[in-house]
Amino acid sequence: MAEGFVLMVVGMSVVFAFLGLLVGAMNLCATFFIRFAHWFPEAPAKAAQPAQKTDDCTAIAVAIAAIKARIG
Amino acid sequence: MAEGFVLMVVGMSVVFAFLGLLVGAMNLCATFFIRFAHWFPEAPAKAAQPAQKTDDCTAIAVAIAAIKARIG
Amino acid sequence: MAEGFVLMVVGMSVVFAFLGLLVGAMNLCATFFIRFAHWFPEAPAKAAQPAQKTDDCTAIAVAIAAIKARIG
Amino acid sequence: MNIIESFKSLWTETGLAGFLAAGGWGNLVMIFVGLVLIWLAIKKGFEPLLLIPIGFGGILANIPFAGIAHEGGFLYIIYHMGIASGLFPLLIFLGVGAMTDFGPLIANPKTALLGAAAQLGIFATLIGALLLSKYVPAIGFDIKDAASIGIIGGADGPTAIFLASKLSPDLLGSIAVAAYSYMALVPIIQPPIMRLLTTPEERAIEMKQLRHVSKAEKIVFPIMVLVLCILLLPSATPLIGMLMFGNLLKECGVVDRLSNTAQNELINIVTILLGLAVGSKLAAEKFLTLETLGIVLLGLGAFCIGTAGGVLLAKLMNKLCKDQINPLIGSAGVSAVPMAARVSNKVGLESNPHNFLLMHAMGPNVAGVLGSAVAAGVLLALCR
Amino acid sequence: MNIIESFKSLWTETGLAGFLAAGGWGNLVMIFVGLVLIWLAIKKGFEPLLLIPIGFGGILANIPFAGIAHEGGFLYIIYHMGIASGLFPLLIFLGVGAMTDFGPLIANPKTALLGAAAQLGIFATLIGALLLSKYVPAIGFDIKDAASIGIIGGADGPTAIFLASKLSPDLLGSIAVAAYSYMALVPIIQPPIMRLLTTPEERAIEMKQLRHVSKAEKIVFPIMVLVLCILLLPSATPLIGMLMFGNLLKECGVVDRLSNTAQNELINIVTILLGLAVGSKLAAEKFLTLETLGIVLLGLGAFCIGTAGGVLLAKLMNKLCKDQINPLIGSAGVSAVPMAARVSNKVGLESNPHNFLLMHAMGPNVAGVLGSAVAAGVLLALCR
Amino acid sequence: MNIIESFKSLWTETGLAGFLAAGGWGNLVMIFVGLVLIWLAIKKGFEPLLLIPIGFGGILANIPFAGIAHEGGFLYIIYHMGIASGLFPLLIFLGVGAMTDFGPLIANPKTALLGAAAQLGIFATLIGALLLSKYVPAIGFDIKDAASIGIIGGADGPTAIFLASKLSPDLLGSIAVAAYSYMALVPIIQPPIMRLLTTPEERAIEMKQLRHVSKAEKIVFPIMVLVLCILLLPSATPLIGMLMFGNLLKECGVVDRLSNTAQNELINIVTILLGLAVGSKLAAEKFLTLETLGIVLLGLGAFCIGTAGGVLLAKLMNKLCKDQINPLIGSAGVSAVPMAARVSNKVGLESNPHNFLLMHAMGPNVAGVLGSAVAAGVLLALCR
Ligand code: NA
Ligand code: NA
Ligand code: NA
Repeated sequence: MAEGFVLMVVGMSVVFAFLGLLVGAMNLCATFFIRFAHWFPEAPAKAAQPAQKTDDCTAIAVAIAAIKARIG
Repeated sequence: MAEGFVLMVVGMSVVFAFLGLLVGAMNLCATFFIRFAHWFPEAPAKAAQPAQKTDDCTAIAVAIAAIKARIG
Repeated sequence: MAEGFVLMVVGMSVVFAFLGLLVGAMNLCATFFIRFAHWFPEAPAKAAQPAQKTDDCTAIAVAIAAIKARIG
Repeated sequence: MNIIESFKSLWTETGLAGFLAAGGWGNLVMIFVGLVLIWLAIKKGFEPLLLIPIGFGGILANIPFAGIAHEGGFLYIIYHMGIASGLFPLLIFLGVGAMTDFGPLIANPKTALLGAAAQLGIFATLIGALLLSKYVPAIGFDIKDAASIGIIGGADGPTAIFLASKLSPDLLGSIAVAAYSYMALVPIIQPPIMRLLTTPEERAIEMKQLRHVSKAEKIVFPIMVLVLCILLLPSATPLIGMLMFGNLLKECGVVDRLSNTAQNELINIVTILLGLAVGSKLAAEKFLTLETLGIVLLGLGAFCIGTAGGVLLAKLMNKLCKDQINPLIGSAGVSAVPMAARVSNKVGLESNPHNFLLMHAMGPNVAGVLGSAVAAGVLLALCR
Repeated sequence: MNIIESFKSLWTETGLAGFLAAGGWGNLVMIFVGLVLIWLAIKKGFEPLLLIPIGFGGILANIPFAGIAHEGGFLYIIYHMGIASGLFPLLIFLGVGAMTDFGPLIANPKTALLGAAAQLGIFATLIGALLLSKYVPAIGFDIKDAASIGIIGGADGPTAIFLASKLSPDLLGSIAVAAYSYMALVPIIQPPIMRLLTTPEERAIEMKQLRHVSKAEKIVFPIMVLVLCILLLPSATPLIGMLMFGNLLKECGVVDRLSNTAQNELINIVTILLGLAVGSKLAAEKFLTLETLGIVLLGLGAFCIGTAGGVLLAKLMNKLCKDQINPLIGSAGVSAVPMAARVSNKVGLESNPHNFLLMHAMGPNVAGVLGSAVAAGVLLALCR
Repeated sequence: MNIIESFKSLWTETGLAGFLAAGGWGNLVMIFVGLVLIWLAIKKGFEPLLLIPIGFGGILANIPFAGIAHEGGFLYIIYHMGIASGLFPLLIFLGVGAMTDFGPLIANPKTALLGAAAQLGIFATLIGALLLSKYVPAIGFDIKDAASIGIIGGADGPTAIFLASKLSPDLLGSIAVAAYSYMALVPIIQPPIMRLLTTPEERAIEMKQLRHVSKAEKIVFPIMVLVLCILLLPSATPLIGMLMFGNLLKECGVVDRLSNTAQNELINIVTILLGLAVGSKLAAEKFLTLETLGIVLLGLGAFCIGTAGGVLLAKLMNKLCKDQINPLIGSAGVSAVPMAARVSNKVGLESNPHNFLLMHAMGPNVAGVLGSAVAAGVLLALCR
């Protein structure tokens, strides 16, 4: 019984502490990302893709060349 | 050897008993479902869906509202 | 240390032996398949398919018949 | 071996003989319970993805002489491989993470507090379970059992299964069934409480449009949550960690094949096996007791108190901040994603037909998942 | 460690050295057997989904010094995780259940009896195996072995693997290979028997159109079968239970994502692992014996007797009932879904080019799956 | 249990307290390493499919008090189920086999030798590791460790993980991270070496069009490779066997559903679990040592020497044969499929903008996979 109240106080405190800190962290994060939005052009994960894209273009070019060679 | 015949008699009896009873059960079931077909409009499992459908419509409406709000 | 050199000599020998023999085997194989290309009309795995195809045609025919029967 | 004896031996091992033997009626009743769960799932739409496997598992586990849930039986093996080890609920959380969009929470951080308040149901129910044990002689929940029952109020299946399998595996069956059933009943349980605790004016409050959340913020979010959890509460990191791993796979944009598999085939396979294994814990001697009735009542209380907690905190926040929150979204803090958020939206539309609360309610809704995982972490740390 | 010694040590562990060592020829022959199975699967279309993995597993298990099928080897691990435990065949049955439409059986219930009659092959072969043991000194099948061999006549892979892994794991490899090979040979084995036992008039019998089966009946069917199995024969409930669980997932219409996963990714993954693991039981010392030849001959007998049983019962039923059955659909009672039903259809078309028996034959065909699972349950209950 | 004590007990188990305790800084550093790996994967495109799970696993394994990688923790369970047993790398190889087209190698067999030469990096690095142990007091690699480090030069993840988990499980984390990182860095590491060792004329060599490879040859190829491996080196058959099994599933054309599952859902599920489990081996006390720095340096050397080996053999072959090979495709022999072949193509285009080497480089590229599996087999046979 007493244990139950202890768990409630401790538990709700930790839950509020966790999500409260998360609110703070999200606000900080939002401030940062809005302030420095120009550092993160939308679709930042695409950074690695152009390289691949060229490679794929190459691959297509290669394929076309190969087909031409086989036909011709 | 004798064991084999015992297994055959017992085994085939059980197999026929099982599938025989299943025939009976299926016939009963068919009688029931044909007699009370009006209780089971086709696609009975859809019962739960209209609710969802409304929700989805709501979701779409929300989405449209959101887009309008963001544009306007 | 000495063990390292032993492993290098033995390891590289085995790697070369394996891939060298594989080169030989591939050349033999190529000779065989080019020589007897007529035994292997392209898409040899399709051998089993015509049977299925007929069956599927049958299945379609059955289905059509069934539909006709149910409609008519 | 002769024919008569063989038939006799088969007869003594039929289900009929089993049901007629001492204690056999319990198995019969449990099979009926399994059928009812399947019927609720199919006809009433009660969380069918979970309750059909759980119900079927319950039937299989109660077949006399088959021993499917006893040592060597296949449900026993699945249970020990996947649930006793904690793997299945964690893999489900991985898939849930890969399906969850935390954008609405990131756009309106303070709604996270509603997801905290709604965890009140967990701890109040824990106290309730201890009270019940004290005053009802036939019920004897220890602190571990009470914690496992309380977690029903988290309204989150994998969290409840993870915690109960660690603290009170014998109650796992009834706890999981109660949790999923009440999650399905959220549209019936919550609205009266929401209406009772709010005025029509409050219910009509329109909230301002959520801001756009950038890709970068969404990628940083799971890392941030994990780091916070590591710093504060390591015992919650298996749950929070896998949830955030799944979310990172989704948001990072470079491993879509892993994210797609996590939220489709992997979660489906694990759901089938997890459901069957949870059902295998529906043993007659554990389920057909007054304790199960206690669990059912306490679980209902947990949902009600959690709902009230979320709504009341929203009203309090409206007193303290100038940025007004519609208190109806507070109820979504219990999690039960996305059902509870839909309920907020629906009740909101009754008061103001142009007031779409769905996206606003998703914030506390996903925060509630985090909240109950944190609560589970506290209980794991203190009740073991 | 020096160069010469290292080369020597490698040489003593080459496959070449292994094949030349005492008993090594057996491994060589088994690898050849594995290659033949793969060839049959690819070129002749013999159940490739199973025989390619089984053949490959057989090759891997017979590589000298690699120990892939011995303790610690990966096929050993897969075997014990999935087959010794019974999980893999049950998960295959789950997928099969999710792929099977029992509609044709429900529409014409009495065809279920044909699926019972065709199980005669199982028990006749069991007796044959005992006879062979008695009169051929080099062959010593005990009752468990005989039961496992008999189940080949069930013409159902997962059932055969499930039963043999429980009763005679050492024979599992040859039994599975025989079962799948004869299933592939159904179009060759069955027609002569069917023609021999029927008159052209019988073969031309047209059956009346199957009635429409409602969704509700299809949902109730798996539950009904399971309940019957619980009441009569708990030892068959793992097999029947998982089959019906899969079927319920399919028919209930509310968990399509689970049903789709069960009949696609899950069954594919399990098929790959099950095939390899079954192949790992193709050990030379067990396979290259007169007993394997016995199994092959007995398996052929099993298919023939099962076919005859189904056809003859159909003729008997025509004598007793006024509703005429084309006896060609009796042969489909051996299961081998859907191959045997196609064979019925094809032979029927020879006598009457407008007589499509396919759907009519699907009834006994799926009943045969139930029949052999029931037979396996009886054998499990009485031979353990 | 009282409130103050409970808070104290929770505080002593926070990550904060853990990091401040003796040795806790190591965990903190490892979590930072995990974050760096994730950042490299997301922002720099370093093998994200593997490095995100590995990085996340590393974070989870280093959370104080959570014990996720210790006995009973879920990463411990996954590690023992899938990596200690060898299953996960073999299942990845199955999927890789089902995705690989050996056509370019079959069309130009002699390029297989380039894939042999590039394995020089493995053995040179092994010697380097032994040298380092001899002359640097803080580093103590035994022969097994040296072999595991050498295999980084194989530029093939599953092979490296398979070998390291058998020979030096403690180094598995750093070896896998080094292997995948350098595979991602191939476009930066290889070109300077390739340019240094070749003249512009050599780089401009045009190779003649590859011949068409028939379906039958592609089906026979995996069988042929397996048979050769059985005859010569049984210790490599688990790896080569599963690779060829996957390839047979792909090429035979009759089991597309198995092949598709092997190269999609199965490999995705296993990749997630394998990555997490490998990450769980990033324990601070093993990783934050001078030995890890040694592994990083040696790994770089391995890639450089392997690249050089391939290029130099190509030049030698040009001296001996009349059919000229562009030596740039030699570097693709290290494997790192398909990155290294793309690098060959790109560097080739610099010297001759009409010279597409991609398909020609795929030959040594896939041969390199076989070569490093063979090298792993030799190391397994001689270092155990
Ligand atoms: Na919650
Ligand atoms: Na059968
Ligand atoms: Na390599």
